[in-house]
Amino acid sequence: MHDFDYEAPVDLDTALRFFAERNGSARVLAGGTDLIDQIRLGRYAPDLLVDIKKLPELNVLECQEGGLRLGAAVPCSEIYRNETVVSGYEALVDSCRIIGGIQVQNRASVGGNLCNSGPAADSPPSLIVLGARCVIASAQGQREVPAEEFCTGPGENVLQQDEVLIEIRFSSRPPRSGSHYRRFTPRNEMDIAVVGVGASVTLDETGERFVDARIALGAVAPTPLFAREASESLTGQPVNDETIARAAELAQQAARPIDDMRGTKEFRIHVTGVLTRRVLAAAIGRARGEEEGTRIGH
Amino acid sequence: MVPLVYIPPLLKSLTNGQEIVEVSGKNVREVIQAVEAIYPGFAARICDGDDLRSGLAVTVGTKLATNGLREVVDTDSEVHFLPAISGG
Amino acid sequence: MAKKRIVTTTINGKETQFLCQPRQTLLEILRDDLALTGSKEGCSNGNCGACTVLCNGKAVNSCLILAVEAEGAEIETIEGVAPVDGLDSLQDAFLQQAALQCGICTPGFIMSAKALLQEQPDPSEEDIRFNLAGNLCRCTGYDKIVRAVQDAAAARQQV
Amino acid sequence: MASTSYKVIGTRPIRHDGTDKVTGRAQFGADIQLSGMLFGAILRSPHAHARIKSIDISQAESYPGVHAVVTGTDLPEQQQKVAHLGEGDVNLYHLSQNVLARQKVLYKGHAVAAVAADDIHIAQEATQLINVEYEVLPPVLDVLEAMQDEAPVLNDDVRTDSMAGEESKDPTNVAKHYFYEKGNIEKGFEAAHVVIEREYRTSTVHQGYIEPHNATALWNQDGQITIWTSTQGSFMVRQQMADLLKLPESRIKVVPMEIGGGFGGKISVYLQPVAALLSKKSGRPVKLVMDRASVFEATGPTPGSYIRVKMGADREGKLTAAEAYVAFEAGGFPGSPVVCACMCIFACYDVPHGRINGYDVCVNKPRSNAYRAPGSTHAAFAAESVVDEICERLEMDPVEFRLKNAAQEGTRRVDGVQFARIGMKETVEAIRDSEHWKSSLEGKYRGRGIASGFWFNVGLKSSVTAMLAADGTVSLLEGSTDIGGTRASLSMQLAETLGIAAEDIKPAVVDTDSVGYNDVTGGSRVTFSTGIAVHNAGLEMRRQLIERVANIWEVKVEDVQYEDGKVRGPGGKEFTFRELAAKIHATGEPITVKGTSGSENQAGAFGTHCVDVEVDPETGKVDVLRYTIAQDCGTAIHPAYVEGQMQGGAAQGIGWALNEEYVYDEHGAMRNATFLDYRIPTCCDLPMMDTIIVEVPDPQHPFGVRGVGEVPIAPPPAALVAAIYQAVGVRMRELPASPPRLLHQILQR
Repeated sequence: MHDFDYEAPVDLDTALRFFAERNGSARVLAGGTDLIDQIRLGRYAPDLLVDIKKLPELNVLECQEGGLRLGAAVPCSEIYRNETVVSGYEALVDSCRIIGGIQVQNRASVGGNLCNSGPAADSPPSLIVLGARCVIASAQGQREVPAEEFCTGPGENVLQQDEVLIEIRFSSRPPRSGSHYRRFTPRNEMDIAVVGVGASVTLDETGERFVDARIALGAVAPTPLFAREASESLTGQPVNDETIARAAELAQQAARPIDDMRGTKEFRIHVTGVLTRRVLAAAIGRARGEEEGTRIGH
Repeated sequence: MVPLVYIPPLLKSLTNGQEIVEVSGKNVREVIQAVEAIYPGFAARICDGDDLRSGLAVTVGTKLATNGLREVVDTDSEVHFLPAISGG
Repeated sequence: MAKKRIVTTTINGKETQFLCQPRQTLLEILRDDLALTGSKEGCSNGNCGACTVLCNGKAVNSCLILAVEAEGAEIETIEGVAPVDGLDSLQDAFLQQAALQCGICTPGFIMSAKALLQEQPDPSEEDIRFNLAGNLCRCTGYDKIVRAVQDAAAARQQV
Repeated sequence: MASTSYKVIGTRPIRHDGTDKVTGRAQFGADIQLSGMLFGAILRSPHAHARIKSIDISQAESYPGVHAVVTGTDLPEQQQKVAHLGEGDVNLYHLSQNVLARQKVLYKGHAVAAVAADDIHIAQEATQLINVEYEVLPPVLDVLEAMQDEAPVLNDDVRTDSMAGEESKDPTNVAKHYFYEKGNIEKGFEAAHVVIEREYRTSTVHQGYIEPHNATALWNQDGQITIWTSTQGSFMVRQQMADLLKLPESRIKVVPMEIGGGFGGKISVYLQPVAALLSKKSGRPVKLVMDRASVFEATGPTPGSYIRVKMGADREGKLTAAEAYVAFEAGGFPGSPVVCACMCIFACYDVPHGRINGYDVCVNKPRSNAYRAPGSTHAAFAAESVVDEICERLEMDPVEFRLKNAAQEGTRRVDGVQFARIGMKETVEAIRDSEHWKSSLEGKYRGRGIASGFWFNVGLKSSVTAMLAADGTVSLLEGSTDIGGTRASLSMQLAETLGIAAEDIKPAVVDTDSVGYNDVTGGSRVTFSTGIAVHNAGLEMRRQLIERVANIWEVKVEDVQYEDGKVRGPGGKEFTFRELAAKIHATGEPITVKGTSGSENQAGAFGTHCVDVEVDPETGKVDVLRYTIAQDCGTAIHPAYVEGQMQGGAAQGIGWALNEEYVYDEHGAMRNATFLDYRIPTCCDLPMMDTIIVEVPDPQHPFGVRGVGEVPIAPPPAALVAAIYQAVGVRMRELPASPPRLLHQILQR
C-alpha cells in the first residue's frame, strides 16, 4: 500500500489547515471503508490522511426546530440506531441500512459516501429527495451546496483541495410527508446498486393529492441525479396509478445509464421505471402513516 | 465365456468397426496383447511401454482397475478403457 | 517511509501498545505483530467479514481500519471470546450445530453474531440473516450458522 | 437399515478440531510465523495474451528491503512430460509455465516474477520496479471462437489429441477430443416421439473459498525444503514441487496447514514453488499469500462452456436416444474437466443409444481446474433442462419421467461402463415422497423445479497410523487434509471398529514425512477411502489386542473374541478396551498399527433437488423460497456434516445458477475480481435448506459409505431454471440466469 502519514486533529481549524497547506496531497479519512481499499488498489496515493472522526462538528446528530443536522463523520449505523432523531427522514435510514454489511455500516459515514461520489452510491438519492444541504468548510470560511449539485462526475465533486464537507443539513419535514430509498441489486444484501431510486412526497389533508414530490436516481448517470421533471409532474396531481406511471416514465427519460458489468443500459432504464413506481408507492404509504411490510432486499 | 474388450469409439477404425472384441487373457496386459494380435496398432494407442498411456484408466467390470496392466481379468469380465478422472 | 506511531489500545481487555506504520491495517498488526491470527484475511475490502473484530462493541472489518485508528479504542477479537474455563455459548452452539466446515469464516461469524446478540438478545431469523450478511461462508449454505445463532440466543436467554 | 446397529456411526459428536476453530486457534496457511521470515509478492501480467520480450529485475533487486527476485528462468526447463498426480494428470511443461510465465503470458494475472522483502509493502512496491517488455497479442476469450481456424493460438506445442492420436498437424487451441458412442444414435432418434435439441452456455465460475492461496517455504542450507501450505493434497504438492524443481521427493516436506475451503481449487500448485525459489535465493523463510483479485484472476476456476444436447423419448416417456456436443474453456493451458462432463451428462438415465463429443479448448483465461464434481454441473444444466422440456411436451410429471428412465445397477452408460449398485431412483422417490413435493405452491410468478445429478466419486490411496495409549485412547495420524469435518468422520469409523467412543480417538493431520502416502482430499473420497484405511487399521489393532489377551490369559487366539469394545475369553473372562490398554506396556510391545486403502473404487452417487422460486417479472430477480435436497449418501457417518455438504454444495450451485460469473472486457481483463461484484450468495439470499439423506450402502465400503461432497452442486442450476420456467414461462439456456438476462427474456416474450 502507498505510504502516507496520518493525523487525527481534535479541532476543525487544525484539520482545515492541513488541507490548506497540502495542495491536494491530503485526503479526508472518515470511515475509510472506500478510501483504504482505493489506496490499496493505487487509485489514490495521498501523502497524508486526516482522520476527521475526532472533530466534534463532524459528529453532530440532532433534530432541532430547524431540522436535522448530520455531521459528516457520523457512521451509518449511528443514524438508524437513533431512529427517533431521524424519524421523519425515512429515506436516509433506508440508505444507511444497505450500505455494505453491518461492519461497514459501523464505520462508513453518509458524508464519506457522498464525498466518494460514486454514481451508484446509496445515500445521495436520499439526500437529494430530502432537500439536504451540504455544509462545506475551508480555512476561508463555509458555504452550502444543495445535495443534487454536490457530485460532478464519477468520483468527482464540488470540493476544492482545501475544503472539507463537515455537515449535512435537512429542513424539518412537513406534515403528511413520507420518503423511501430502494435499489436494485442481484443479491439481497452486500451489493452495489444497479439502479437506486429515492423519493419523498408530501400529501394534502385528504392524502389523495401530491402537494410536493422529489425523485432522485442513482447508478443511471455519471452522478446521482435529481429527476426534476418527474418530481414536478406530481405537484398538485392526484395520487393514482396514472400520475405515478407518468412520473416513472419521466424518471426513465432522465436516466442516462451506460452498459457495464452490473447491468445493460436497457435493463437500467427499465428498472428505473419499475423502482420509481415502487418507491413512490412506499413513500406515499409512509406519508399516510400506513403499516409497511418489507423483505430484505426488496 | 471370455473377456469382452470394449473398443474406444475413436479406435474402431482399427477394428474394422468392431465395438466389442472377444479375446482371452488372464490380465489386462494379456487382453491388450490379444487384441493387438488381431488388430495391429491397438496396443500403441492404449499403452505407453509397459504402462497404460497417461490420462487413461482401465475398468474391469464395474470396477476401476487399480493394478494397471496387471489387473486380473475374469473370463466374463468387460474391459473398458476410459480417461482417468478425479474430482474436486 | 512515514514515521511509525506508537498506538495504545485495549485488546481483549488488556491494555496493549504496538508500533505501526500509518499504512498498516489493524488486521495486519493483529495478525503479524500481535500474533492474533484468529482474524482472517479473505478479501481485504470489506466484503467477506472474515476479519471481523469488535471495536468499542461494534462489529467492524479490521482490514478497513488503520491500526493507528485503534488509538484509545477497545478491540475484541475471536481470541477474547471464550472465558478461561470453557466456551462462549455462541462457540458452543457453532459446534453443536456443526455450523462450520472449513472454519476459516467462523471467527468472523462469531464476532458478528456476538455484536448482534449484545444489541438484540432475541433476534428473528431475518434479523440474524441481515446482521450476518457481511460475512461470507462458502461451505455451509448458512442454514446451520443461522440455527447456531438462534440456539445461542436461546441459551443466553436461559442464563 | 443397517445403521441402527451402529454405536458411533450415525451419531453427531462434536468435531475433534472444533474448539480450535471456534476460538481462532486453528492454524491456517497464512497464520504461520517463522523467525526471520520474509514476505513475498508476485508481479502478474496486465495482459491477457502477450509475448514476453524481456524482463529487467535489476531495479527491484537493489530496492532497500528486498532480499530476492525470481522469474521463470529460475525454474528448471521442463520437457513435455505428463505427471500422474493420483487425481488427474498434468503436463509439467504447462504447469511450470503456469507457475511463472516464460515466453508468453496467457491470461491477465499470469505470474511473471516474484519478490521477497522485509515486509509485504516493500515487496509490493518492488514488484512495480520490475520492467517487463511485452508484445501484446490479440486474446481469444470464447470457446467457440477459439475453435475457429483463424483464432489466435495460445500454445505452440498443443495439437488436438484424441485416443486415435493427434488429429491436427498445426498448433491449435483444441487440445483434446473425446468421443463416446453407444448403440445406433440414428435408430434411437427415429424411434422417438419427441426430440428436443438445445444449446446451452455457462460462464466461468470460481470455487470461491474464503481463504486465499498461501505458501511459506524454507529452503534450508542442507538442501531440505519445507513447505507450509493450505492444500487439498500435501503429497500432491510434494510431487509437483519435486517435478517442477527436479528434485527427489525426499528433499521436500509439506506441512499441511488448516485449509479454508478448496472445492477442487487447491490441488494444483501456484505459490509453493515460487516461495521455495525465493527462499533459496534469500536464505530465509518466505511467505506468499494471494490477494482476492489474484485468487480470481490467477487460480483455477471452472470453465465456461458451450453444450448442445439432443434427446428423444417415445410416447410413454422412455428415452430412446441422447446426443451431446460439449466444449469447455480450458483456460491458458489444456486440462479442463470436459471429459468428466461427457461421462456425467447422461449418467442419470438409461440411454439406449447415445453419442458424445467433447473438446478441451484453450482460451485466454486462467487455467481451469477442478470445482466440485468437475464438469457435472455444466452437464446436468444442459441435459436436465432438455429432460424438463421433454416432460412438458409429453405432459409427463418430471418425477415419473425420472423414475421411468433412472439409471440403476447394470445400466450401461454411453461411455460403456455398467453401473454397480447405485441410488438414483431412490433419490427421486425421496423427493416424490417429501413434504415439499407434496405441498402445493401458491402465488403468482412462483414455480417449482426438480433436477438430478451424478458424480463418480473416486477411491484412490490412503494411509493412516493408529497408536494405542495406556489410558485407552487411540491417536490417529492421517494425511488427508480436513476441509469439512473428516477428522470427525474418520475418528468415528475407527471408534466404531474398535467399539469405543469417538471422543477417545485423537486425530491429527500430519506432514508428508510423518504418515504414509495419501491422495488428495477431493473426489469425495476421504470418508470413503481413508475410511477404509482407518477401518483396516482398526481391524489390525483388534487382531493385535486379541493376540495380546490370548497371551495374558494363556489361551488360544481362536478362543478370544473382540466385540463391542471388549475382549472376551473362555470362562467369562473379559477386558474392556480401557482395561486392556492399561496393561499393554506391561505385557509386550507397543501397539502401533497402520491401515491402507487403494483398491476400492466407489460406485458413484446421485442427488435429486427440488426448489421453489418466486420471480420478480419486472426486474428478473429470482428468490429461492424453499429448497430440498435428496441424496444417496450410502451410510451417513456424521449426519450433521453430511447435511452440511449437501446444503453447501446446493448453495454453490444456486450461486452458479443465478449470479456467479466472470465478466471480461474485450481485452480479456476480468472486471469483477472482488467479492462485491463476483456475487456468491450471502445468508440473505438463501432459505433454510432441507435435506433428505438416502442410504443405499456401497458394498465396497465396510460401513457402506458413499462420498457426499460433490454431487449436490450438480442439480441446482437445472432445477432453478425449470422452476423459473414454471414461474414466468421463459427457459434460461445461459448461466447465470442473472436479473438482466432473465428480464431480457421475459420482456422478449
